[in-house]
Amino acid sequence: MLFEQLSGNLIQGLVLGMVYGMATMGLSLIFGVLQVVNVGHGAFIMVGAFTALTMFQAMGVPPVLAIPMAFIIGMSLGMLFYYGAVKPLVSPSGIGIRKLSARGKGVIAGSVVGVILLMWLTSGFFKVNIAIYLFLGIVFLYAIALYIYGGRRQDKAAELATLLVTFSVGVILEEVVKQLFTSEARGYNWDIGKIDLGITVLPYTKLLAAMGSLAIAVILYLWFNKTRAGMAMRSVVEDDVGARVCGVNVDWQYALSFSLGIGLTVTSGVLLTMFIPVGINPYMGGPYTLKAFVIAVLGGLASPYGAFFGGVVFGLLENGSYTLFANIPGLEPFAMTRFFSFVMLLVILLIRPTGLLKAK
Amino acid sequence: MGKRAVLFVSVLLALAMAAPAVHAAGHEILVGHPATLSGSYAKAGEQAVGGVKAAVDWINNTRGGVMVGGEKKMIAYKVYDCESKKESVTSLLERLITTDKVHFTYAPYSSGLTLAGAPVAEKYGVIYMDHGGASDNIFKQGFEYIVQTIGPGSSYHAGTLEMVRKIDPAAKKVALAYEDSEFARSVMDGAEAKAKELGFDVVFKRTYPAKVTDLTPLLSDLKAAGAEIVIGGGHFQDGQLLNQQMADLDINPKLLSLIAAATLPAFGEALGDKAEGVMGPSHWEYGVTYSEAGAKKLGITWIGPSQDEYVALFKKAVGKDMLPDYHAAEASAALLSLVLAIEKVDSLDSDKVRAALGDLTFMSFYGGWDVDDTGKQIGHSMVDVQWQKGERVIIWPEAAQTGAPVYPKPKF
Amino acid sequence: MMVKGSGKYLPVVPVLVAYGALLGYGLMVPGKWQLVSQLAFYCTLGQAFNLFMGMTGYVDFGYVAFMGVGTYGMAVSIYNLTDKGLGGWVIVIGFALAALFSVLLSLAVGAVALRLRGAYFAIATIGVNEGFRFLIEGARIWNGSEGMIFTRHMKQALGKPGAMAMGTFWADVMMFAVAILAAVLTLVYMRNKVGYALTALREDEDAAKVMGINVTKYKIIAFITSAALAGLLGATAWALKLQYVYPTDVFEIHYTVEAIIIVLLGGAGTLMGPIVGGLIYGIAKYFLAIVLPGFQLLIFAPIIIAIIVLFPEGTVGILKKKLTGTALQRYVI
Amino acid sequence: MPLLRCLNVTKRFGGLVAVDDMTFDVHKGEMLAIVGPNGAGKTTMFNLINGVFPADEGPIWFDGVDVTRFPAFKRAHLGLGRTFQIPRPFASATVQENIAIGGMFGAAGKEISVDEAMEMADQYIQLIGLKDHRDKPAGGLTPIEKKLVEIARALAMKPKLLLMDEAMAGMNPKDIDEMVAFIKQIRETENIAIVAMVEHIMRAVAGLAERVIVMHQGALLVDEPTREALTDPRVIEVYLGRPTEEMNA
Repeated sequence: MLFEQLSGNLIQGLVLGMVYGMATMGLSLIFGVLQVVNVGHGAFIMVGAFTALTMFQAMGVPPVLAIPMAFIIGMSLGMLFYYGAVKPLVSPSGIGIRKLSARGKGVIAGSVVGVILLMWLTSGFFKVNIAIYLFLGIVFLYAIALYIYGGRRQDKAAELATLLVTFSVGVILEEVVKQLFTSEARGYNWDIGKIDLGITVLPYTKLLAAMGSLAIAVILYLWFNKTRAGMAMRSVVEDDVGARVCGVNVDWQYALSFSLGIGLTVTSGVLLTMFIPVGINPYMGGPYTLKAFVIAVLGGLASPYGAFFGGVVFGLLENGSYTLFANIPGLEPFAMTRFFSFVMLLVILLIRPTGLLKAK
Repeated sequence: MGKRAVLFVSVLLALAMAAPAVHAAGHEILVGHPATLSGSYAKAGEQAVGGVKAAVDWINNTRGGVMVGGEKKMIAYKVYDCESKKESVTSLLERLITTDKVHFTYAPYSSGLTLAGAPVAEKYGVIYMDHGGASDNIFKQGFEYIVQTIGPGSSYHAGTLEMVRKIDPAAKKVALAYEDSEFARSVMDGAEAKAKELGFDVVFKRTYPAKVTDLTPLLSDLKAAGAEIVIGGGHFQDGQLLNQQMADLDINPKLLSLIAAATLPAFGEALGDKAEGVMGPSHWEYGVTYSEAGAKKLGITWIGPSQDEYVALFKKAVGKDMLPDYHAAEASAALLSLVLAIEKVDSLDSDKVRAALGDLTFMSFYGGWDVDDTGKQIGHSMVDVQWQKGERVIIWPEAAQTGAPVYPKPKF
Repeated sequence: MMVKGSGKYLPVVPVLVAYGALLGYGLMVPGKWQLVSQLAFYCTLGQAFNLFMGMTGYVDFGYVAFMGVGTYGMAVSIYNLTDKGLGGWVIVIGFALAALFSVLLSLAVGAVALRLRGAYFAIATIGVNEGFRFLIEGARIWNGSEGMIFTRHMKQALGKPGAMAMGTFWADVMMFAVAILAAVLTLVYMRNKVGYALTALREDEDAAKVMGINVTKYKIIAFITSAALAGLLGATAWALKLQYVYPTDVFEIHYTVEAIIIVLLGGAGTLMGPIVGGLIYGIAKYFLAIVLPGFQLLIFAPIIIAIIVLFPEGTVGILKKKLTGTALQRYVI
Repeated sequence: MPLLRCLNVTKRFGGLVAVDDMTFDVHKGEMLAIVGPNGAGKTTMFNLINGVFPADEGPIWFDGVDVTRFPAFKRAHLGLGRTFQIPRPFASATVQENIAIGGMFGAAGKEISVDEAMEMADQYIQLIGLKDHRDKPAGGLTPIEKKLVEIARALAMKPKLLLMDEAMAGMNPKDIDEMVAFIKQIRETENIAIVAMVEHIMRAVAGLAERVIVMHQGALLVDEPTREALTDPRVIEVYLGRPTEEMNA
C-alpha cells in the first residue's frame, strides 16, 4: 500500500519533473551566459501558457503545435527586452549614441511631439484608458532616452540592477496580459485519453508534455555540442574573455542566449499547460519562478542540462517526500514537501554549490 | 544639501496636499472604497467595484436617490486601488475619510485587508462595510463599525452535506481537501463538524498550501482513501486544479463540491466537460429565485433590482460582457443595506446608521440580509450550484432549485 | 574631505530634518497621518535594508522573513501573554521577542547564506523565506496558516482607547523611532571601522581579506543589525499597527522587492538614499492608486526600468556627485 | 628563525600541480625577487603565503607562527602586506579612505582609530605624491596612480613583509626606474622585507633585489644572489627567446 503510493507518486514526479526541468533550462542558460538571474522567469512561462490557450481556443491548434509559435514569441520578447533593458546593464559597450547632431535633435523632438499629439488626438477615438497611453508614452520616451544616453555598465550595482530590471519586465508582462485577457483564470480542455498503470493514472497529455520536454532538452544538447553556433555560445558560458579572444562576438552571443533562454521559457509555458491546462492567468508565474530557482540550484545554476536533471530530481523528491510526511501525524504533508524542497536548496548551496551533476 | 533636501521633501509633501480633493457637495452621499483592483485579489476587486457601481446606478437612476433630511440625495462612489497591500489600505482609507469626506466606507477584499483598515475606520467612527472578509474572527475583536454582508465561512458546506444525506442515506465516506488558509480552514472545520453530526465518516482530511501548482500526491492519497463525497477548495485557481487533476487521476466520487471556484462562470469555461456534475456552495448565483413577490409573502422588506436588471446594470458598470459573481452581489447588497438604514434613521451619521443596520432585515436579489450585534452576517443563506450540460443549475436548497441535482455525478 | 570629530556626524542633520518634517506634517495637517505612516514605512524599510544590502552589496532576497518573525514576536507576546495580567508590558516583551526572533533567524541564515556570494546568496535567502513560511504552515507553528488576530487582546491589555490609539498613532510613532535608529546606526557604522570594512568588502572581498579585514565578522554585524531593525519594523508597522498576522501575508516576497526599489531609487549605500527613495516610491504609488486605480503597476514598472538603466547611482548618488567640492558636501553621504 | 619560511609547500588544482614542493626563506628586511615566466606558479605562491587559499602540503611559518591554516586577514594582522598584479583599490572609496583602510585593519589596526588612520593616510599620500587626488574616488585614477595607492595602502598596514605582485608590469622604462627608486626608498624608511614578483623585467630585478628565486613550472629552479642568478644558464634556458637586452640589463 505504502509502496504502491510511493511508486505512483514517483512516476508522477518523474513526468512532472521533466516538465519542470525544461521550464528551468532558460533560466540556467541566461545565468550561465550573462550572470543574470531572471526574476521575471515565471511571467514568461505565463506568456507561453496564454499562447497555448489562445491558439487552442481561437484556432483550434493543439498545444503541441503551438510550441514553434511560442518559441518565436519568446525569442522576439527576449531580443526586445535584451536590447531594451538588460544590455545597458551587462554589456561594456552600452547601446547609446551619446552625441546627437542638431538635425538628430530636431528629428527626435519632432517625433516626441508628434507621438504625443497623435496619442492625444486618438485617445478619444479608440476609447482606451488613458493609463494605456501613459504606459506607451513612458516606453516611447524611455526608448528615445536609451537611444541617446544608452545607459552604461554598472560594475558593482549590476547584479542588483539586473534583478530589479528582470523583475520589472515580469511585472510589465503581467500587467499587459491583464489588460488584454483580464485577470480571470482560464483553461482549455484537450483530452486525448489516458493510460492506467494500476498504481497511478497518466493522461497522454502529461506524457506528451514530458516527452516534448525531453526532446527539447536533447535538441538543445545536440545544438550546443554539434553546431558551430552552439559551440560559440558554449564558449561564452565557459570563458567570457577567452571567447572574446577567439573571435566570438560576445555581445551578439549575449543577445542570442538571452533570447534563446526566454524562447525556451515561453515554450515551457506551453508544455506546462499540457500538464496542467487550467488556472491560466496573468499572475500564475510566481510559484514557477520560485520552483525554478530551486531546480536551477540543484542543477548548478549555470548549466541548462543540469537544470533538466535538477527538475527530474526535484519532481521525484517533492512528490516522493509527500508519502513520507503523510505518515507523520500533526503535519500538513503538502506544506512540508515545500519546506523540504527549500531545505534541500540550502543544503545543496552549502555543500555543493556547483550542483548535483558537476563535482568541481 | 540640507536645504535642498528640505526643499525636495517639502515639494513632495506639497504635491501630496495639492492633489485634487473632492469635497462633499452636500447633495450627495459619498461612499469610499480602497478596492483591490490590482495585486493578488484583482479579480475579486474588479467584481466588487462593478457590483457597487451597478448598485449606485440602480439607486440613483431607477430608485431616484436616497431620501434623507427631506431631500433625495444621490450616491457618489469613490474608488482607489490599494494594490492588495496592507500599507495602502490604511492611507487610502484615511484619505477617503478625511480628504474626500466620504460618509461610509467599504473594506477591501479578503479578511486580512479588512482587518488592516479596521483600526482606521474605528478611529474615525465611520461605517466599514465588509464585503469580502469571511473570517469569523473579525467579529470577535470588538470592532464597532464593521458590518458584514458575506456569510461566515463555517457554514459553507452545511447545505451540501444535508443534500447528500437526503438523496443518498447510504453514503458514508467523506474526504476534505482544502487550501491552507484561515478562511478555508474555517470552512473545513465547519464541514467536518456537520459531517460528523450527520453521521458521515471523515476518511481523509488534508490541506494544501496557497498558490499550489500540482496536487497529484495529495490526490493519490485521497484516491486511496476511497471517498464517496469529496468537498474542498479555497480559491479559484486551486479549485480548477483540483478538479482537473482528479479527472487526470480518474478519481470518481459520487459528489465533488468546491468552494469559491465551481460557482464561477469561468470555471466551466476553463474545464469544459470535466466540470460536468461538479458543484459548489455560493452566496449568490445568477439564477437564484429571490424576488419582490417572494419577499412580500415572507413579510420582509425588499429593495433593489431584479436579477436580470442587476446583470444588465453590472455589465454596463464594468463595460464588458462579464457576468457578476457573488463578490459583486455582496458588494451591491451592502450598499442596499446602507440605503435602507439611512432612510430609516433619516441621517448620514455613522453611529445612527450603524444602529439601524443592526436592526435591519431585508431581502434583495442577493437574498436575505441580517447581522448580529457584532456586525456578523447571519441572515444570508447559501445555495448550492451544479454544472449541468455547461450551465449552472441551482440544486439546493429545494426551495431555490432551478433544476434537480444529478447524483451521483457523471464520471470524468 | 576630512571627516573628524563631531563634524563626522553632521549628515544626521538632513536625516533628522527629513523625518522631522514628515512627522510634523502628519501631526499638523489633520487626516494625513496614515499617509505619513505609509511613507515612513517605506523609508524605514529602505533604511533597514540599506544597512546590509547597500553597505555590503549582498542582495538579501528573503529580507522580509526578518520582518515576518518580528511581527510574530510581537504577536506571540500579545496573543499569549495578555491574560497573564502583564498589562502594557506585553508590548515591551513583544519588542524583545521581535528582536530576539529576528536576530536568531539572522544567525541561522547568516551561518548558511553568508558563505555564498552574488546570485547564490540571493537565491539562498529566498529559500529561507519561503521555507520558513512553509514550515510555519506545515508544522502548524504559531497557529499555522490561521495566524493570529489580536485586536481583542490589545484591547484587553491597553484598554479600548489605548488599543485604538496604538493602531492608529503610537505604532507609527514607534516606527519613526525605528527609522531614526536605523539611520543613526547606519551613520555610526559608516563613520567607524565597520563602515570602512563594509565598503572594502563590497568593492573587493578578496582584497579586503588581504588588507586584514575579517570580512565574515563585519558581514554578520551588518546582517544582524539589519535583521533586528527589520524585526522591530515588523513588530511596529505590522503587529502593533494592524494587529493581525497571517503567514502568507508577512512572508510576502514583494516587500523585499519594494525595499530594493526604494534603495536603488535613492542610491544604494548612502545615508539619505532610503529616505529619498522611500518618499518618491510612496508618494508615486499613493497618487497612481488615486489617479489611475488598477493601472499603477503598468505605469510604475517601465519607470523603474528607466531609472535603473539611466540613473544607476540613484537620486542621492547623483546629488553627491553634484555637491562634491561645495559646502553642503559634508551633509550628504 | 627567518621572517618567512616555506617548507615543501604544494598546491594542486584538480590534476594540475600549481606549486610544487617549494622551500625557501625570507629574512627580516631582505629584498627578494621571485622570477618566472607566465604560468610558473608565482601568483599561486603569493596566494598561499598570504592565505587567499590554503596550501595542500607543507607548513608556512611567518614571524615564528605556523600560519598554514590561518585565514588571510589573520596573516595580515601578523604583518603580511600585499599588492596585486592588476591594482584592486576599493573603487568607491577616496584615495585617503583606501589608504586609511589599510591602516585601521592592518598589523597595528587594533590600536588605530579611524581618525588616526586618516591622518596616517595623509602621510602616505604625501609619500606617493597624490595630494591632489586625496578626496577623489580611487576608481577614477590612472593605472599607475592606482598602483601607488595600493602600495600606500599596503604600507599603511605596517607590514613586516610586503608581497608585491608584478609591481612594474605594463610600465615604460622611465616609470620603472621611478618605481624602483620609490620601492628602495620605502624599504629603507619603513625597514620591511619585500618579496617582489616579476615576470621578466630584469632591469627592475637587478636594480632592486639582493636575492632571486626563479620558479619554473611550479617548482623552485634557482635560489641565489641576484648577480649569479642573472647569469645562471638554467635561468637563461627558461627565458630562451626573451629579449636579451632585458636579460643583461
